[in-house]
Amino acid sequence: MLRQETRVPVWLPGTLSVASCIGLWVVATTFEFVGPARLPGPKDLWESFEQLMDPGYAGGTLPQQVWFSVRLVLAGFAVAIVTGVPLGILMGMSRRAEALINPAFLVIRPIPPLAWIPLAILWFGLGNGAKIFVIWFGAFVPALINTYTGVRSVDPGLIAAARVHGARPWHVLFEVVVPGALPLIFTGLRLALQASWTALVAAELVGAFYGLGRVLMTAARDIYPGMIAAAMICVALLGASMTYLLGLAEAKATPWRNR
Amino acid sequence: MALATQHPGLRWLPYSLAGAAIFLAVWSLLPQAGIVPSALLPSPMAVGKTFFELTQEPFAGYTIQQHLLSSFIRFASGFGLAAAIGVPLGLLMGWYRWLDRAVAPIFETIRFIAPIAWLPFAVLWFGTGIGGPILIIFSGAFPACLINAYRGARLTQGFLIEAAETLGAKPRHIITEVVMPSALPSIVAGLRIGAGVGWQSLIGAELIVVSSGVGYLMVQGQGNLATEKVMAGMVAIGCVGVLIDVALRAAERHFRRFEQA
Amino acid sequence: RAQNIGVSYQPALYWSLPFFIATEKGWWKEVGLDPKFSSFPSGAPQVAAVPAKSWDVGGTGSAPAVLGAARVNLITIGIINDQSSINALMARPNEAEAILANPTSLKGKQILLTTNSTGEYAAISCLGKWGLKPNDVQMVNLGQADVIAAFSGGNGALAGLWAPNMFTLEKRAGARTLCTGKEGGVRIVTALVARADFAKENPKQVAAFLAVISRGLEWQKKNKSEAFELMKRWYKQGGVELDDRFLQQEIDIQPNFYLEDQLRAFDRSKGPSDMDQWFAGLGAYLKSTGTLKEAPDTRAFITDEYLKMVRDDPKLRKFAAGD
Amino acid sequence: MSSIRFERISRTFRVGGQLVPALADIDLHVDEREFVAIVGPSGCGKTTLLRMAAGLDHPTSGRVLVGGRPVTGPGPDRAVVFQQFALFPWKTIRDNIGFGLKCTGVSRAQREPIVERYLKVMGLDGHGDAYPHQLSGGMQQRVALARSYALEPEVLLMDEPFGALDAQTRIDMQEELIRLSRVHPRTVLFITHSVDEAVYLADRVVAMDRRPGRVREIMDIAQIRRSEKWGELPVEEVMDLESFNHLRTRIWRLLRRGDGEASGHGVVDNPPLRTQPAQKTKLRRAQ
Amino acid sequence: MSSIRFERISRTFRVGGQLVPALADIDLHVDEREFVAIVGPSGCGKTTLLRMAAGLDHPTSGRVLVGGRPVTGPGPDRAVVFQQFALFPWKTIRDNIGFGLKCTGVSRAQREPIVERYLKVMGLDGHGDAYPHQLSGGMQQRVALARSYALEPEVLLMDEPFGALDAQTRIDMQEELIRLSRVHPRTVLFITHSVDEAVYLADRVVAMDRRPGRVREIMDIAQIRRSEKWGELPVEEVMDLESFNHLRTRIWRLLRRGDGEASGHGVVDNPPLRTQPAQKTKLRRAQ
Ligand SMILES: Nc1ncnc2c1ncn2[C@@H]1O[C@H](COP(=O)(O)OP(=O)(O)OP(=O)(O)O)[C@@H](O)[C@H]1O
Ligand SMILES: Nc1ncnc2c1ncn2[C@@H]1O[C@H](COP(=O)(O)OP(=O)(O)OP(=O)(O)O)[C@@H](O)[C@H]1O
Ligand SMILES: [Mg+2]
Ligand SMILES: [Mg+2]
Repeated sequence: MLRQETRVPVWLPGTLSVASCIGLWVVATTFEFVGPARLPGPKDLWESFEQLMDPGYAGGTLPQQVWFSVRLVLAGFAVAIVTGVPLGILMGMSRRAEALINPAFLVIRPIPPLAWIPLAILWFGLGNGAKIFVIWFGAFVPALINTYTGVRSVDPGLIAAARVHGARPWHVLFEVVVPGALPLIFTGLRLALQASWTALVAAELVGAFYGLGRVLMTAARDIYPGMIAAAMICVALLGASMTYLLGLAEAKATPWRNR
Repeated sequence: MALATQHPGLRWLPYSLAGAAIFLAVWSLLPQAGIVPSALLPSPMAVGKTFFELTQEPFAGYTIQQHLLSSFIRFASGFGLAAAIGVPLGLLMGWYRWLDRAVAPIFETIRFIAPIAWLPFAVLWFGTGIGGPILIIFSGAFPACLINAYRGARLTQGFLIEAAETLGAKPRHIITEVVMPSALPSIVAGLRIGAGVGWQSLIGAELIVVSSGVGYLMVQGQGNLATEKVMAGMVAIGCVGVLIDVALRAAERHFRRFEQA
Repeated sequence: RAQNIGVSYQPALYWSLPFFIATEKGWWKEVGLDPKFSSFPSGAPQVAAVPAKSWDVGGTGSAPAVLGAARVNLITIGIINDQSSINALMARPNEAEAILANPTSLKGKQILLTTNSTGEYAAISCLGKWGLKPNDVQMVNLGQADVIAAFSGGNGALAGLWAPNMFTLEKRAGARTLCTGKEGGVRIVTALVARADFAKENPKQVAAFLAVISRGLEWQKKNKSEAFELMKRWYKQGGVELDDRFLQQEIDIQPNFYLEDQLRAFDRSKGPSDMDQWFAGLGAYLKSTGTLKEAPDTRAFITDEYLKMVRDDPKLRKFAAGD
Repeated sequence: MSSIRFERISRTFRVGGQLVPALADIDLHVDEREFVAIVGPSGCGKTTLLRMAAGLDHPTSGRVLVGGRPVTGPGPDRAVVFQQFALFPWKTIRDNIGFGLKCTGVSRAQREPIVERYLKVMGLDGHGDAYPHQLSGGMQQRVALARSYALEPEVLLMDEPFGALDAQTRIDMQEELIRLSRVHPRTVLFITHSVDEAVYLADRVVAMDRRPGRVREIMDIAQIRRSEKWGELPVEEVMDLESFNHLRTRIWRLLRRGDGEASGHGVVDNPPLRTQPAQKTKLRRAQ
Repeated sequence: MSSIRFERISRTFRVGGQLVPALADIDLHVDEREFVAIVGPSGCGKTTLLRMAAGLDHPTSGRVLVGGRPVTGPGPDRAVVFQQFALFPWKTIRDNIGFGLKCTGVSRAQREPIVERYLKVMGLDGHGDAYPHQLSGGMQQRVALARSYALEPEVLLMDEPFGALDAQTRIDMQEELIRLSRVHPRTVLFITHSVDEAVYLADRVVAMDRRPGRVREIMDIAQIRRSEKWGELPVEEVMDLESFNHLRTRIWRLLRRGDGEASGHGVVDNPPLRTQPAQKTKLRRAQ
């Protein structure tokens, strides 16, 4: 923090801004400054949620849709961790590996998840594999890059210290490099989590039976603003709460950074 | 974002070349060995040839350069807006605690909404205007611009700020002459990530109004199962993405010349 | 002085060919219109762009026309052609016979199609013909392009496609058409639509628009070979590359509605018109999928008011007839 | 017009919910144009005291007056020189020196001659367009001094300004400072860990105690330094003087005794709280 | 079995395409159980020399022998204590101290009593489960010492180990080191910027020159320190001894003269190259 604390309670500005946004929305929609066809009002939103709970929408009820999406996101995110982090460590530790992998990585990296869908369908069919692949692709890149940066930023003094105390390469890796890179790895994981959620919509374009992405796309095709907003709110809240959980995991995994 | 920043030097060039060769070889072998039908994964040669043809002959109304140009204009507007709002807002949030607390709860939830998820509202709000694509690209690029400017501002060395204060600096001096230059590396990193994501959101943006753009080219190519056209589009997107990144890195080097020995 | 009008369509489709012809021939100006075109990849964004007043009149599928009536106050003012035969269920060549011989074998299988579309409407009708209910199979929702990719990749038992995608699949994968909407007993037409408020304020322009499209249809009938060449150009511009054989097939199985056909279809003098029945069927389908809570009253949004204006205005009528 | 008065200053910090007294009941004044050095164990509140004079921190009770007026915030009348130099890495030497002037609204044209003069005074001519990282530590600290001097402040506050320099450069800078204070005498509050440095530079040396920070003793050196003309001798000659060594050892004893009393025996500095220099504390606050 | 020999060592660095000699023709040996301190201006190659003994760097020509065998890489027989402590922030004090033992394959059960012993020896009992950032600088440096001592190395290499500590803590640590070397005598190569420290601790003090780094003079103190029993007196008493002050001033003169000769006059250290402590150079290299 740069500025000195003021006497304003911590929660106040956030509450005020959220409240004023909601207030603005309620006013704008109830007095129809913005038509219901363009921005759903509170009532539309409530009805959409009701419909989503019972009888359901786009092939399933809210719990089904959420459960399906969360599973996909977690699977894609997990695969991104187990591939991106080790590869990032490898590239960070070995110039040779970096030079070898970089060209392919550079070309593939800017390709949008959406563009992978046809290939994903081809390689993994219409099952969850293709969806997980699309999510993985979005999450893999930040996981790898941040791990790489983290490894590269480990204080060489600490590596030297480990070596003069008799550390073998695997000691250096597991006792120095990995813990040293851990804070940045977690930064990467946060970004990867966000990427997983944002890739979800694209992933569920691959013939999903359930899922919030499917709800969103169906609602878009049905021109159903209330439902679109409902799905967006669900995705946003789920994403934010999973990030919160990740923060707890980070605190657990890096106890030395807690005060 | 250091991967491409590194100058591995000539020493590592052979490895990079080998890496590129392996990549191309695997790509060519997959369709040739029949592991993947070439209708769905054309060889690099076929893609290259198609790419070249697309530069000569219009497809879906325009040549690929023209598609790229109209995509780029959309991208530049959306990304420009994201940078113009995100960077100053991020810096101010880093400086003013109350602003941070006011914006954070909204921002921290909204950023999980995928750029293409905004597509329905983009159409409802802006119709066929350029506003739609801008909204989508903006929503892709904005979080990175904001977060990095914010992080950079927050990591400004406290003693530099205090030094400025004791030299008579007002808040505006501190923000423009201390916090911003100090956050610059982080800001540029954010711009690079933001540009990447914004550019990736392009296809989504071009699902709205069909008339031009690489995204449109790809959608049309996909509709005809002309996979080599889709992949030529991907290559074009990839190349422009890399070029944007290179340009931003050059800008970064320019602004950080004070660090070079 | 030419009047501004926003015209929307979907590119590279047979039904939107008249829009292209009219522009090529410079007919818009002749009726005093200065069109601003916007084109959309599908009906949903096209309808969604209405509240932003992005366009005033245009052509679209019948599902978006009904949806647009329910959601954004679109009215249907005319029709272009009959698409019942180009919404089809397709199978792999080696499996087609077996499925036809024993349709119940489809139970539990996957059908790849774009849900909430005329394609699904046609598919359901075909299933009905075979004695199957929608719930007997698994409908996998994919975009048309993804249906092609997935089906070629060995996914699904059947693919629900419309033209020209069905021909693309036929050309690429040798797929066979098993059943079309027509065989399933439903009528699917493309609609000419207008924003209700725009039509109310500018009836003359809406009528002029109808006249232009009608003239395009007439002209196609009279200049078959030239129309064929224009169609090829129109498809190529939209990035669709098909053999002449498929193009000809499209022309053959999609009969156009000329002015008098349209008037007949909209005629309510002997009770509900054909259009009322066709769109009521679609409305019921959209209700069954949960897209609409209530099917919109066809009488409220299908109107032949503007068609009659064309018929009753000698100048426009002459223009529409291409004379 | 530029004396510094600390009047019954106390400062308590809240650390993890607990109130920890950092300074208790400090009464101290620095006369106009006097050079006062403060020495004391780490964590005794030296930096906190100086920050209060700078207006960067505020007492829990008591008040700080500079030139007779209470301090309300930082200002260019009281220049601070920090241990870490605190130069702006993205500004050239010239722009670093001119920064304070720019902030106080001096036009570019008026700034230039002032900056040039201080470049010369500090032996930095020819380096005006370099960036800080291109200079050695000693030169960087000279830039920081020039930046403060360019504002012609009445009061200079220096917090271990030479702590980050190597021994030789440090001595050079000490001589430089002596020279400068002959040319431009100022009111100086100088914090150091080095007893040698304090004795060599100051008119008065304040020795502090910790937990909570208090003034233990104040030693007046002005007399001796003037009579023996320390200011005109090179450092190592002064260091060889008996009077110097005597004073130095006296302060040493004082400080060690104080510590011994506080913690019981020789091995000190055992608190679980970190007592590192304050900039680390500040970084922590910045996170 | 644990002497250190530098035989005609030269070391050249390639800096931006140019070859820069850092060390030229160094001949130096440290006998078994001898304590040798090296002083010299910043950048004279002290750290480079020590890194070679540690096996972290290699001479361009010449060779380094430890215990008669050429050095090929780092090893637990030569423990290094760094200025920045180089503790692992993610390990508790206990795990930091036990790190070397763990790496050399000592089982957890066998490690525990050793770690406990060094916690006690270093006055760290009760802090075993803390993380480094929770300790003061002096305590952190004691942990670093314990980590090295726990390996019971024959040779200790220390690169400005107390440079980051405040003056008091530094003195405490010096006394601690003297005490430890009475209990466990070791071969020690000790780098410092403080002449006082070098004279107080070492049997021999090596003064170096820079550009390129050379040995200027070696001073043998062992005799005096043994006859006057420095090892048994508190620091400030030693500092008051005439012999001490004499030696100290002599080395001071030597170093300053050396530098004066190199740069021409009093104001030194003006090169455009940075001459900050080597750890900064290393950080820069690491980026
Ligand atoms: N912002 C703060 N929050 C909590 N405690 C603080 C803060 N600033 C200082 N302290 C505490 O106040 C005491 C005095 O700190 P200060 O930095 O003034 O000491 P110092 O004498 O300058 O020490 P050093 O010689 O190490 O620089 C210390 O115990 C420190 O931990
Ligand atoms: N890896 C390297 N690459 C290039 N130059 C180097 C490298 N390491 C050291 N040098 C140079 O070699 C010289 C000696 O460096 P070294 O760090 O050994 O000095 P030092 O005596 O330890 O200095 P200090 O007292 O500041 O720590 C310096 O000029 C330094 O810049
Ligand atoms: Mg301090
Ligand atoms: Mg060194």
